[in-house]
Amino acid sequence: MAFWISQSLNALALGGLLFMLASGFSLIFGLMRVANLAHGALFMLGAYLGLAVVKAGFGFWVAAASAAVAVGLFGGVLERTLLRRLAGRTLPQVLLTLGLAFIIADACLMLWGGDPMRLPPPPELSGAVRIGDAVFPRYRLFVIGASAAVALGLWLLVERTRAGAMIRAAVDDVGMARAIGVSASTLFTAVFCLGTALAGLGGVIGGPILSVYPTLDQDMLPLALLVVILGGAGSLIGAFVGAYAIGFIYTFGQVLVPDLAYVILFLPMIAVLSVAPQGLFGRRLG
Amino acid sequence: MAEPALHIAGLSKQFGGLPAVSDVSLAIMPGERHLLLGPNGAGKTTLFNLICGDLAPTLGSIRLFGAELVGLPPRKRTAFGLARTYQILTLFPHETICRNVMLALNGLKAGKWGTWRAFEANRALRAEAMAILDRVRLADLADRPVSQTAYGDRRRLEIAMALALSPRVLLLDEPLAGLSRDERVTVQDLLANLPPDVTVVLIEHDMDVALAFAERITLLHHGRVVATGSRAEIAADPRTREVYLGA
Amino acid sequence: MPRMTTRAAACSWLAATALSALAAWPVAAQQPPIKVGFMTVRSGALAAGGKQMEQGMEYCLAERGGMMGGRKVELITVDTAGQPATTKTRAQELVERERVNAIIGPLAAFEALAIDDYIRQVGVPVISPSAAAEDLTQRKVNPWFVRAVGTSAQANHALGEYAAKDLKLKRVATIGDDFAFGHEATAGFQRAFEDNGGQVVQKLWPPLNVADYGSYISQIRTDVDAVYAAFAGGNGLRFLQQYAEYGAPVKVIAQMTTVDEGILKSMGKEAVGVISSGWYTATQDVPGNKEFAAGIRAKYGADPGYYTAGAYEACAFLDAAVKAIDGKVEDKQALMKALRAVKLEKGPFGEVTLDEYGNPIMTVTIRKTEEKDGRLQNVVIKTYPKVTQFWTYDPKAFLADPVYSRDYPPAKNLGK
Amino acid sequence: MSPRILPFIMVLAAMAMVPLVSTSPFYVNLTSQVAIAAIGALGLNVLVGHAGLNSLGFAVFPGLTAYLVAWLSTVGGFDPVPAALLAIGGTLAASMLFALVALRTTGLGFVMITMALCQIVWGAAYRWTSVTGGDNGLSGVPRPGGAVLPLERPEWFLWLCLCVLALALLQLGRFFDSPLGVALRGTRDQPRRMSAVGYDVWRIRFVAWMLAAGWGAAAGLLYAWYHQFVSPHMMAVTASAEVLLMVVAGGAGTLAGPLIGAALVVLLKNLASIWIDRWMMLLGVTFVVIVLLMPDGIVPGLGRLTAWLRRFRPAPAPALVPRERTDG
Repeated sequence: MAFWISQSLNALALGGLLFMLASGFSLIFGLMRVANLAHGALFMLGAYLGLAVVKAGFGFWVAAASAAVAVGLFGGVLERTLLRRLAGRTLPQVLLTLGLAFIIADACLMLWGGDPMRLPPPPELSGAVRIGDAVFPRYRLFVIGASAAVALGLWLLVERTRAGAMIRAAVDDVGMARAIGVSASTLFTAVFCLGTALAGLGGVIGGPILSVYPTLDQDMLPLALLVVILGGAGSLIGAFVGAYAIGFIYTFGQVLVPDLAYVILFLPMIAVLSVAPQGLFGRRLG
Repeated sequence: MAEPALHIAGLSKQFGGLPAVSDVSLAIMPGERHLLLGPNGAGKTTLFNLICGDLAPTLGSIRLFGAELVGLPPRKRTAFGLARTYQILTLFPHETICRNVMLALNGLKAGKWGTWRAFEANRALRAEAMAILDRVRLADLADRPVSQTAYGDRRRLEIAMALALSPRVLLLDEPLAGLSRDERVTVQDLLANLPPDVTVVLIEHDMDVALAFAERITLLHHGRVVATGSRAEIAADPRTREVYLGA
Repeated sequence: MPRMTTRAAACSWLAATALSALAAWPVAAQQPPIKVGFMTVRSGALAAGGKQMEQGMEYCLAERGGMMGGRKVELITVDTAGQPATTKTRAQELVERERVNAIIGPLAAFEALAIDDYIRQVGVPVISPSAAAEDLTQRKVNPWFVRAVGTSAQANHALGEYAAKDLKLKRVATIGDDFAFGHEATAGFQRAFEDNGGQVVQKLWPPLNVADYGSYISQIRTDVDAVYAAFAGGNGLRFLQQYAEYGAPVKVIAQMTTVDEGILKSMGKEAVGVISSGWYTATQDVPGNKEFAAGIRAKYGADPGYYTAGAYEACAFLDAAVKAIDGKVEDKQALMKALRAVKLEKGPFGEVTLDEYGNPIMTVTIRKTEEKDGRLQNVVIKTYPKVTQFWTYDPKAFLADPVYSRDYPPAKNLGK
Repeated sequence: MSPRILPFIMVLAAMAMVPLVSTSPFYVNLTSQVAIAAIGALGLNVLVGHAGLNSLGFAVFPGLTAYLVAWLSTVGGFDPVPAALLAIGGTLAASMLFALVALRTTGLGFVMITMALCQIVWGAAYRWTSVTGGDNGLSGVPRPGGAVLPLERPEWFLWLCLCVLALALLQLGRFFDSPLGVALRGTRDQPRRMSAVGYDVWRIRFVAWMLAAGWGAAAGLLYAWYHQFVSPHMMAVTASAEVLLMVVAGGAGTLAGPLIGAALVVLLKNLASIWIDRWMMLLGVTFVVIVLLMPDGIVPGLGRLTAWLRRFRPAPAPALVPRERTDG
């Protein structure tokens, strides 16, 4: 019993982290049709920035907020200055975002060195709690809650606000949205900021679990892509379901069939894509 | 009575529970000029997509000269003598006009699997394509890339692509959409000069052209057949007014 | 367009040709510098270890005034990026373009194996400052290769015996990186531990790039006396940190890189109390280490660890060999012979000799991680002198067995 | 001699002459690496440039072949040539199975499913230690040849690579102009129309997939013979991404693009690193600059540049540089 409880909580915590990473990716992809392959690098940049803020003597919460804002602004600048020129051109976007990922990763290595570093959780969240027979870290419970809060916030933003209505309209049909007075230009930048800010926030939130090290981006990007593909690109609910599905498959798969640890994520994905090429909640793309 | 060229029976298509086409039955005789009429969203293009195999019907059967089409992929239906044009231009923008037609011509030929000899070097194919382009008055633009042609030329190319298949049944989806007055006349001539044994099903909103061309008309509304009959019958039918004015 | 490439290619090729011709020109009249190729890692996951290797190397050369055997040393440093294919190309660059007299490197075992055949073919002396793959000095001995560090399992045999005899542990679970280094280290521990009466009852292998150890930590059995951890690079930090979050139910004993000084500086309280074994720790009391550790600390502000000491030692090996042949490194047969006969009286590893396979016989220590002088240190609690890669086993019988791996020696007590 | 193939012959000839001018086998070996990378990139270009199927798992083809030939010729005890034939055959057979899964999707789904397939093979290579050697890989792969064809010598091996590269250029150059090549681009631009005029879109894509697999396998074979070892790293996502970058940077859909892209990446990685420490950064900056100046890649970009420059001349000069295909 303790086994199932603690592994389920592990799965929820991992799923929550993945949601923070993948929801931004999915929002950006849904609205702008840009597969932002620098998303993992931005996640890592967020973690490093958060760490720098913590080391400068500010608390964890300040670090999380400032990393989110800084990475979001950085994302906005990238969108305005670079990505904008390549609207609708998949291959150049791939080349550009991968190039940016290289640059960001190498810059982090230059600035912070190669040593893996610890990002300590805030003191009020360190230590473990007992749940039944299982012992579970308090910080991971926080991650579960925080990611659920982010998910709820995003859902409210998209479904219940005017800005969200604009996003939904533009996801369905950019031309139509323009016709009814949505400024696509502003909207694109805003969503790109939001998506990258989520990545930056995710980096700091994930830091105490994953720690901060040079190839964090390469370890996380494939997971984000898997979530988005499984759930369906461009769908918030898809990212949500996909993230937790991956969290559970990854956690339980590695435990129950360790021989398949390396392929456990890819087998279900192939099965899903063979049946539903657009993913579970994806819409057919042009 | 002769066998219909195109015989549709009890055809239905639902999209996630919403009916797009409901229980449509039609019999179109060889050589007939048949017009599908109906307001936007009546299910006309969906019906074309069902006939050509881009969509699979929920229920019903489609026969072409007696052969059942349901379950066959589009390319096999083409081999039975079915061809269509698209309301939204569906051309190869990077190729020249002539190569567009050559590509369409090659679709039913074994030579399409060739991987060594240049496509361009197939003179017989090119001659065939030029003959078709002559029919649609595009021969002088043959070597211009599609991306550098006018909209009206593309509309005619769209028809040429279908003609390249030497169809027995030809489905035309708004062939006049977006054309200028002069261009319309050209296309109208072209339609009038189609071989009489080719069965033509037309979707068109320009009533003058459509009524001049079609012998029989089917009125669709909300995915259902409201009425089928001759030009005069449909014009006189009160339901026609109802669909167009009352709804 | 292709015309452009031709021209560009021709230009760069000609320039390169001219450059290498110039480089081959004797600069000093009689004694050109000894050219030493140094393969490190500056990008990717292993960059931290690469940087420490560079510090050890730099310190060693500075200590010798940039001279070996009376000749100046020209160090050519290349970045392998931790990729086997890149490592091979860099080795070719060093041998074919720079025409080095010897190579120190590379960092990872899979990199060393990637150039194994190549260095046999071209015959260039290679000293490994870090790569610990067992077979490089066991079943696939390479005549052009010596190792300045131990094999993956070398220090873990000692830990196995210590755990059973001194710590009196009966049942141990193991967790280690799922790659050859982790497999070999764990196998060595398991063999010695079980030969001394212990039982390994659980073996876990998280993939090298696993995002989260949580699901593995939850699996570690709580009815064991200790968990043995074998992690490399930053994984030791991640594992111990997450393990502590789960309340650290059983105590940890560890293979040396898990709590190496290179990452110990990034760790917190979670590392305190971990017992590990290794052939190097900054605190060990062997001839020459006190000066070395203090010197590194003064120069780089951090305790030396596995990679720093390994690179230093490799450099010291080369220095000793060059001295033995009076600087005549052009005779590579002689240089190789001298390398295989190296005997060091002092240094970070203390007294070191090589066995007939080119692997060091050296002191192995058992240590406990404690907080001392405001930082984490590995404090030596027991010393095993003159440990070979074969431990107490007969080399012939040892080599007749398969190489250590995930499944060898078989764990007979799993699930007990 | 057609003016279109002249530049290719010149480039190949220049590459073949490297051993004659270079004082060090290093540059000869580097040229071999460019040739091998170019063969792989040409294979991927069939999918990316002509079929419109962007793959992030191309490394599975060279990877499978390299592992098969390495295992067959070391553990399996086969001679290098029969081992090579079996390895290529095995790769093609496996590719057919992969096609059944991968070709069900297009777009982003295809990107991911190819990545997944490659990761599965990577995982098998990494985990199945008893056969594949795990992360240590398999070493000691013998090159074929003997007294007549001393392939263990760098220059002879380079010439072998260049022969294969020439073959790839010839076969693919013909293919892209052939009826099937035109039809393949048709399935990229208007799959629906292609189906409506009688083409079997799936089978056309299947042929493209197998062509890519075949040239990928050839590259993998040469890779294994060149390095004489294989390891799972060659099937990592970054390895697939690298080939994709070669194709896109050079110009997807062009014949010269993959060649230029391969040369760019291999030389940046291996030559620039001699002078610059932060070559990863340099690689990233190079990609960003290329994409900003020439979004379609180097070859189409330069084609456009020369066309632009020519406008300033009073009379058109004789066409030394043939117009490149820019239909990517």
